[in-house]
Amino acid sequence: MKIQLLATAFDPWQEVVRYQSGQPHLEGKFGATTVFVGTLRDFNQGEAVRAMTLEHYAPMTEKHLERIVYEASSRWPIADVLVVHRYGELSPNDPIVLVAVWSAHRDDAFQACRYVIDELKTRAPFWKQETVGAGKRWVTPEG
Amino acid sequence: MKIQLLATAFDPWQEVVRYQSGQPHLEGKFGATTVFVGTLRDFNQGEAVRAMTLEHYAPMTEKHLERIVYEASSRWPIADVLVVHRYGELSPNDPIVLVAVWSAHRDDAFQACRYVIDELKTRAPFWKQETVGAGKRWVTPEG
Amino acid sequence: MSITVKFFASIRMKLGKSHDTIDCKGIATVTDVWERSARISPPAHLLAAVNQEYASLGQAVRDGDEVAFFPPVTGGQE
Amino acid sequence: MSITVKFFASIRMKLGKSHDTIDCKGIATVTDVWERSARISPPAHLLAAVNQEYASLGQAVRDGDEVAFFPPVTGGQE
Repeated sequence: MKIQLLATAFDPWQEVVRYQSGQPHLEGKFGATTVFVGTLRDFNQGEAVRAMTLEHYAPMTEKHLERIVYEASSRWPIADVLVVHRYGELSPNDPIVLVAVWSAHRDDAFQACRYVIDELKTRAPFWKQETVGAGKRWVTPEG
Repeated sequence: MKIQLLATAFDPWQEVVRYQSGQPHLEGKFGATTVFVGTLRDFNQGEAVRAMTLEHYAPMTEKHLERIVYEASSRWPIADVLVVHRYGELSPNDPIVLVAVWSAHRDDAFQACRYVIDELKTRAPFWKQETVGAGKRWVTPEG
Repeated sequence: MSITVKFFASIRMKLGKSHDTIDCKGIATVTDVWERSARISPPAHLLAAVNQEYASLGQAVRDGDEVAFFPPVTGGQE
Repeated sequence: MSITVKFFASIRMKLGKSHDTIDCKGIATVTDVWERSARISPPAHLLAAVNQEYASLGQAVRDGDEVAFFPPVTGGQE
């Protein structure tokens, strides 16, 4: 299990490959991998987004991501989990978050991956500020 | 949208990167990517699996995968879909199937990805024959 | 004036052939195709397709059709 | 004998500070911390955490605690 918070851009697919190849215990033991990648779009609520600043409360984020991953691994029989989340200055098309779950079975992999990303969105203390044409605006949970 | 049937081993993460980078219409337009990868385990029903032969009825498989992808793109607003499926001789740890869905929103990406892999498993004419200690055995749908 | 017949997986191995071509004379349904080509009683859980579409054993067939027989599918992944 | 206070996102910008340290004397609850450090009425939808755990505004605080104030979170992805 690994949780990583990054200040700079990352390639989610490369992270999956790198992490998986560093886990010999997975070799031949998982039948299913489900991956979710959230990416910064260049539009939101009808406006062009030129950049985004992602602020976070670092120690609280780490604590809650660890707890969410622990909850997922208690609820579903999963072999491994990788979570990577960006913070700081992002450009459109930049990956924001990666959640990868390895499991013996498809249904467990899907459910655990969905649980982690849904809970992360609700509980992890991140705040988005978008740079739009007119300046900067804080994203609201409804947005 | 792309559907590919392959007789030789493939790297699913490389396929995702290659496909995505060849789709300029996606750039900045998708917020969510959900990927499912099915991999051959080295065990099944308590027995070590040394190899697997995946037989398919090629024209029927292509027709039904196309229809399943079309159904998914009619039900959910998705930006793109990539499906890659192996056939022929596989070794443990070989990827069997990749389903990748790009969408503006997380929920649509998850639901469409899940739909494609679930329907594929039920409707696409593939048959697995495992090489186990005692010889070869056909996998049954319950297995 | 013929029907192409295909057999897959355990059905193919049981019959010892992967395909066949039969005269369509006297053939009305999928079951008729099975009886003419397989010459054994259909196994439990036998599935069929006509022109790559799933079909019941009672479905009508006609000249030029491709009729396939196979066991339940096991693709995808657990 | 002090409490560390942190402010994030729009709350941080509104108050013009990201952190503060206050004497814990006379401080019983999260609301007391807000009043002493922010000196304005709490905005709608204000969230709080005590030692990195979500907390209600009425929750008790004690010497050495870290109390944070922030708007609803907007992480993850749409």
